[in-house]
Amino acid sequence: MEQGLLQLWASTGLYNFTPGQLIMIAVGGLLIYLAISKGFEPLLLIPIGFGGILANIPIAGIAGPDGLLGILYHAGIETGVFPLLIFMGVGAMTDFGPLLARPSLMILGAAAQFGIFFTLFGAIAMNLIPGMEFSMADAAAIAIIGGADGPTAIYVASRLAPDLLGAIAVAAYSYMALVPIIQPPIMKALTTEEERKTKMTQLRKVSRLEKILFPLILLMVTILLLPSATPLVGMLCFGNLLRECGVVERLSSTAQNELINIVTIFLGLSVGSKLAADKFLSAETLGILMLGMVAFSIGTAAGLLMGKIMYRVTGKAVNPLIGAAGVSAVPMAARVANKVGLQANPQNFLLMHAMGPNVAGVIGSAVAAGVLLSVIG
Amino acid sequence: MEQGLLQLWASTGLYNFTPGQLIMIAVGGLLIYLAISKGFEPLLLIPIGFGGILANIPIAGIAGPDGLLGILYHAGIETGVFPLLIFMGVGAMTDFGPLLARPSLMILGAAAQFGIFFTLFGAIAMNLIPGMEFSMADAAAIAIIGGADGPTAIYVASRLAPDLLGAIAVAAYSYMALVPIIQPPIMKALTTEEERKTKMTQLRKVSRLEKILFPLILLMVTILLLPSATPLVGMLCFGNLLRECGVVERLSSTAQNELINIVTIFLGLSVGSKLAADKFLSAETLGILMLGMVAFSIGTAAGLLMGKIMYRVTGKAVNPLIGAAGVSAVPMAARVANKVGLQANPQNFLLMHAMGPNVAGVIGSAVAAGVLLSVIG
Amino acid sequence: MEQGLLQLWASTGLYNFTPGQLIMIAVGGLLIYLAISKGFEPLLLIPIGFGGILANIPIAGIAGPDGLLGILYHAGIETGVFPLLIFMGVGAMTDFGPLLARPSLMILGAAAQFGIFFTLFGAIAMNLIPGMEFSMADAAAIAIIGGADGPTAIYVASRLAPDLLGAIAVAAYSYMALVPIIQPPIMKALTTEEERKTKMTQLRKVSRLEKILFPLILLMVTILLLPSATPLVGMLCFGNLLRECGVVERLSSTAQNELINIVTIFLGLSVGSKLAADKFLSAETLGILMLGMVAFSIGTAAGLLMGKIMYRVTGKAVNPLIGAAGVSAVPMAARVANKVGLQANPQNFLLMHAMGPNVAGVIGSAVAAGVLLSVIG
Amino acid sequence: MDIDALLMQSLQLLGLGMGAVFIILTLLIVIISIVSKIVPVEVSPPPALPTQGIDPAHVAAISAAVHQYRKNR
Amino acid sequence: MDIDALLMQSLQLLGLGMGAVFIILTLLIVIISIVSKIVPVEVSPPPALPTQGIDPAHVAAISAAVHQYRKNR
Amino acid sequence: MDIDALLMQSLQLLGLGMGAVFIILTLLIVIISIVSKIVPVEVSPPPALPTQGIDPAHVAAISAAVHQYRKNR
Ligand code: NA
Ligand code: NA
Ligand code: NA
Repeated sequence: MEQGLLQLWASTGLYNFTPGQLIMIAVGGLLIYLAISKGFEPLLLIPIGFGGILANIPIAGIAGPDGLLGILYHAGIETGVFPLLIFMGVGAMTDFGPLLARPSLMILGAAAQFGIFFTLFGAIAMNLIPGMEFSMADAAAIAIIGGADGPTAIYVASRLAPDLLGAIAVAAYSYMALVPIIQPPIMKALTTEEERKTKMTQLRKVSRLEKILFPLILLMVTILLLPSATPLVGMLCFGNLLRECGVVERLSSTAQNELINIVTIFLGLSVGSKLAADKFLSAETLGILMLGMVAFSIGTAAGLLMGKIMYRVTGKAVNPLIGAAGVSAVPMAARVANKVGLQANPQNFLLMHAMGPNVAGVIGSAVAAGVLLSVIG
Repeated sequence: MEQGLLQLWASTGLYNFTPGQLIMIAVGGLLIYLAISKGFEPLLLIPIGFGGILANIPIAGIAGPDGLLGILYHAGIETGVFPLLIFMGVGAMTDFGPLLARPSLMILGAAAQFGIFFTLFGAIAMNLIPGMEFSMADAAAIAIIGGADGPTAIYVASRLAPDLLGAIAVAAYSYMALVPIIQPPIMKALTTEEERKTKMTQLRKVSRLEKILFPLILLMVTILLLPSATPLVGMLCFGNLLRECGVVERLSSTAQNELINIVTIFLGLSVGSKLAADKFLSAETLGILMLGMVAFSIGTAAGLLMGKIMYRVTGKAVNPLIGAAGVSAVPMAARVANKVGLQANPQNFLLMHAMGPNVAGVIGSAVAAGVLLSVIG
Repeated sequence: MEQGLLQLWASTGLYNFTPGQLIMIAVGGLLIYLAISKGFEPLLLIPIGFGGILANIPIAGIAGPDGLLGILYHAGIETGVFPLLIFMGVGAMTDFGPLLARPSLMILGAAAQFGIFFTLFGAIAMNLIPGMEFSMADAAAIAIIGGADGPTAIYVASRLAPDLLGAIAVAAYSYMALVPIIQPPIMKALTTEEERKTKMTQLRKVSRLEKILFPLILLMVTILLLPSATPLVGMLCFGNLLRECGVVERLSSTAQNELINIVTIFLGLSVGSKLAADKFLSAETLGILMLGMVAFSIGTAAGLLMGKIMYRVTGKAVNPLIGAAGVSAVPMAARVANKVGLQANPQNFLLMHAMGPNVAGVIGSAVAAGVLLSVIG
Repeated sequence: MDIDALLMQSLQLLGLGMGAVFIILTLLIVIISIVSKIVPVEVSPPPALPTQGIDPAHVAAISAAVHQYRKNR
Repeated sequence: MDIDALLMQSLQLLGLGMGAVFIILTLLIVIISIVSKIVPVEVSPPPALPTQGIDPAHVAAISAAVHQYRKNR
Repeated sequence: MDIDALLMQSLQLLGLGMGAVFIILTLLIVIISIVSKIVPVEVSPPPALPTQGIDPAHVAAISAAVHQYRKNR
C-alpha cells in the first residue's frame, strides 16, 4: 500500500515537473492572457498558448510522436499542409481590388521586405555575440518574421529551422499584434506633418474580369521567375480565384470559413507543441525576439522611405504613411496608417489606399520566402 | 461460360456470407432502428450501426487495412485523435455556469464514478465464470462504460482493449440512451417522497471571468495531480476556453459544429468497423452488456446516496435526485432528474441544479480514465 | 557574383520549362476558362485545372511525394477516401423520391449503362490501332466515363489505372458539362415528334418511411449480389440515410455542405496533380477523349431505346426522352430531357419524371463499377 | 494476352456487367414496389401557415413597430 | 496473474481511483469557491432592449417603413 | 563556414532577395496596368436599392404589415 502511494505520487505532475516546464506553462498562460485581455491575435495565440501548455505537461507526452499535438504537427506542419491551406483561405478572404485600382503602390509592399533581408544579415552578425549560434537556415527562418505574415513565417520556419518554429511563430504573431504600438513612433519620426496630411484621390472601380485575371497573372509571373515561391503563392492565388471567379461560391465560402477555422485550430495547437522548454528557454529565443522587432521596424521604415520617394515622384499624390502598411500584417497595418493619417488631418481616410500596399506585402513576403527557400532550403 | 457464371456466383455476398456476418448486419440494422425509431443517441448509433453493416460485408474488405473504415480507424481511433477532437467539441458546447454557481455539488459528480471502479472489480470477478476471460486492461475498458461518457469510453477502450471497442461503444451509447428507463426506478427506490419534493434555491449569476478561468484552473489541477488525464481534460478545457474567452467566436463555432460533426461521422463509422462477427459474437460481449448495466446502476445509486448525504448536511437545501445526474450522460441524466423531481412536486424545477453534477460527471470520468490509463495503460 | 546570377537564372521557371509543362499549364488554364466562362462543372474543373497548373511548375515539385498535391493524392485518392466521401455527400444531397414514386423507370437507368460496357469493348478494339495500348484495366477505367458520374469514375480509375486518372477525370467532367450539347441531337434522332410530346401523369407522394428504407434496401441487395460495389453504394446509402432518417440533421447538413466542399477542393487539386505532361500528352489521352464521347453517346442512345420500349409496353405512359437521363450526369441530363420535351410540347414538364432514371443511373454505374472492380481489379 | 482473348473477355464483361446491372435494378424495382404497398400511407401534415419562411422574431418586431406606432399617434 | 492477485489489484484501483476523483474534484471546489470570492462581481449589463435578437438592419427597415408611412399620410 | 563567409552570403541574399521582390512586383505592376487598359470597362450595375442588404422576405413582411395597418384604420 505504501509502495502504491509512492508510485501514485511518482505519477503526479507535482513530482515530475522540471522548472523549464513550469516556466513554459506560464509562457503559454501569458500568451492566452495577452490574447484575451489585450486582443493579441487571439485566433492564433490562444491555440498556440494552449498547445504550449499541453506540450509541457510531464508524463502525458501530448507533444510526443504518439500524442495529439505530435500527430498534428507531423501531419500538418512537417508536410507544410497547414500553412498552405491557411494561405488558400487568406487568398479566399483577400480583396485585391485596392491593389488593382492603383498597382504602382505595390512597390511599397516590395520595399517593406527590406526588413526581412536586413534581419537576415543581422541574425548572422549576431553570431559574433558569444552564446548565440544561428546557421544560415536559422537566420533565414528568423528573418521571415519581418514579413509580418503568420503562415509564411510558419511555412518557412518548418522547412528551414523546425526547432525554432515555436519562438518564431510566437514572435511573428506577437509583433503583428503590436503593430499599433510599434509602427506609429517610426511613422511620425520619418515623416513630416505636411506629408502625413496628404490626401489621396479616390480609387477607381476595378472590374470583375481584372479581379479574376489577377491571381492567374500573379501565379504566371511567379512560375516564370521564382518557382520555389509557387507553393505559397499558388495556394494564395487558388483561394483568390475561388473567391473572384463567381461560380464556386460554396468552395470559396468553405475555404474562408470552416476549412480555415479547422486548420487554424490544428495549426495553432501544432505550433504550440514546439514550445518545449529545452528549445524555447534559450538565448536564441531572446535573439529571435530582438531580431523580430528589428525586422518589423526596419520593414516599416523601408516602406515609409519608399513612400516618401513616391510622395515626391508623384507630386504629393501619395501619402507616405501608407508605405508602412507594406509590411503586411493585414489589415492591422493598414488601419494604423489610416489612424495616424486621421491624427494629422481628420478628413484624411487612408484605409483603402493602404490596403493595396498591405496585400502587396503579403505577396512580397511570399516572394521573399521563395528566394530564401530556393537558395538555402 | 459456365465457369464464368460459377465465378460470378462465387463473388456474390450470398455465396460468401458466414452466419456471424449475417447476425452482425442484423445487429447493425437493429442499432439504426433503435436510433431512428426510439431516438437512441442517433448521432452516434446511426454511423456506428451503418459502419457495423459495412464492416461485415464479405469480400469488400471495407473494415480492412485498405478499406475506408480501416483507414479511418487507423488514422483516428488508434491514434486517439477522433475522441479527443470530440472532447474539444464537447468542451466548446458545455456551459459550466451551473457548476460554477454552486461548486459544492461537484462532489455528486465524484461519487457517481463509483460505478466505474465497482464494475472494474466486477469484471475481474467475472473471470470466475467459466468462458469469461477479462484481463485487467479489458476490465478497465469495460468499467469506463460507467462513466456514461462516449468519447471517454472510446478513448480508453482504444488504448486498453481495442478488440472490445465495438461492444464497449455500443453498450456505452445504448445505456446513455436508456438513462430515462434505467435511472427512475433506482431514484425512486433510494429516495423518499419528501426528499424528492425538496426545492432548491435559484443559482447565482456567474461572471464571465469565472467562466474563462474555470477551464484553466481545471487544467492546472489535472496537470499537477494526474497528468495522464490531461489529453482528455486538456482538450475539454481547450474547447471550453474557445467558447468562453469571447474573442475567437469563429473557432468556437467551428469546434462545436462543423468539426465535431465531421469527426462524429468518421468516429461512428470507425467504431462500427470493430463490430466484426468474431470479436462481437462472444460471451465477452454479453459480459460487457451486463457489466455496463451494473456500472450505470451503481453509478446512479452512488450519486443518489451522496445526494442524500448532502441533503442532510445542508439541512435539506439539496434535492438528492440531482445526485443521479452525476454519472454524466449529459444532458439526459439531468433531464431525468428534473422529470422525476416534477413528478414529486410540479413546482420543482431541478434542471439547472442537476446540470452542475452532470457536467462534473464528465470531468469525474475523465479523471477516472486518467487513473486507469496511468496504472494499467 | 556572375556565378550567383547564373545560379539564379538556373532556378527560374523560364530556364527549366519543358514544352510539355507549358502545354499542360495551358490545358489547366483552358479548363479554368471553360469552367468560368462556359460554366463547365466549375466546382471540379477549377480545382482540377488549377491543380494541373501547379503540378506542371518546374522545380517546385508540388505534385511530388513531398508537395501538397502529392500528399493530398496519396492520402485521399490512392486510398479511395476522397471519392467515397464525395459519394456520401452525393447521397446526402439526393432525393430518391422521384425514383421511389415510379420504380419501374429505374430500368432506364440500367439500360444507359450499356455505354460503359460497349466502350470497354471499344477501348480493347482500339489496341488494333498502332500506337494505342490499353490493358484490360485501362479499358475498364476509361469505359466508366460512360457512367457520367465523377466520383465513380475517379474511384475506379484510381484503383485500375492511376496513370490515366487525370485524363479520365477531365473527360468525365467535361462531357458531363457538355451533356446539353451532346444529348439533344441523339434524342431527336432516335425519337419521333409524337413520342417526345408524350405527357406523363403526376408522381405519387412518397412516404417518409419508404425514403428511409430505400438506402437500406439498396445496400442489402448490393451486399447480397455484388459486394465489390458496396464501398461506393454503401457510402451513397449512408449519406442518404443521414438525409432521410430525420434524426441527425446536423450530420446530414455537414455531409452535404462543409465536408463535401472540403473534400471537393482536395479531390480536385489531387486529380489535377495527375495532369503531368508525360502522362497526359499522349495518344492515349486522345483515345480516352474519343472513347468517352462514344460512351456518353451510346449510353444516351441505349437509355432512349429502352425508353421507346417502355413507351410501347406502357401504352404511351412513358416519354422515351427521359431514358436519356439514365446516364446520370445528375441533374443536368434530367434538365436536358425536360428542355427537349418542352420544345415538343410546351405543357410537357418531364423534370421530375426524368429525375428517377437520372438517380437510378448513379446506382447503375456504381453497380457497373463493382463488376469491373470485381472481375479486373 | 493477345487481342482476341482480350476482345472475348471484354464481350463477356459486357454480358456480365449488363446482366448484373439489370438484375440488381430489377430486383430493386420488385422490392420497392412491394414495400410501397406494405408501408402505410402518410397522413398529410396541416397546411403551411402564411407566415412560413419569415422568422417569428421579425413578425414580432413588425407587430411591435406597428403597435407602437398606433399607440404613439 | 492469478485471480486473487487481480481481485486485490482491482480493489486497490477502486480505492486509488475514487481517491483521485474525490481529491481532484474537492480541490476544484475549494479553488473555485475562493476564485468566485476574489473575482469582482460583474456589473450587470443594461436591461435587454425589446429589439434584442433582431438584426439592427431590420429595426432600421421597420423604422424607415413606419417613418415613410407617417410622412406619406 | 566561418562568419565572414556567412556575412558575405547574407549580403548577397539581401541583394538577390530584394532584387527578386522588386523585379516580380514591378513586372506585376506593368502587366496589371496593361491588362487594366485592355479589359473593357464594366457597365456599372443599376444603383443599389435602399433596401439592399435586407432580405426581400422582410421587406415583403414590412410592406404587408404597413399595408395591413393602413387597411385596418
Ligand atoms: Na509581408
Ligand atoms: Na461520467
Ligand atoms: Na451513371
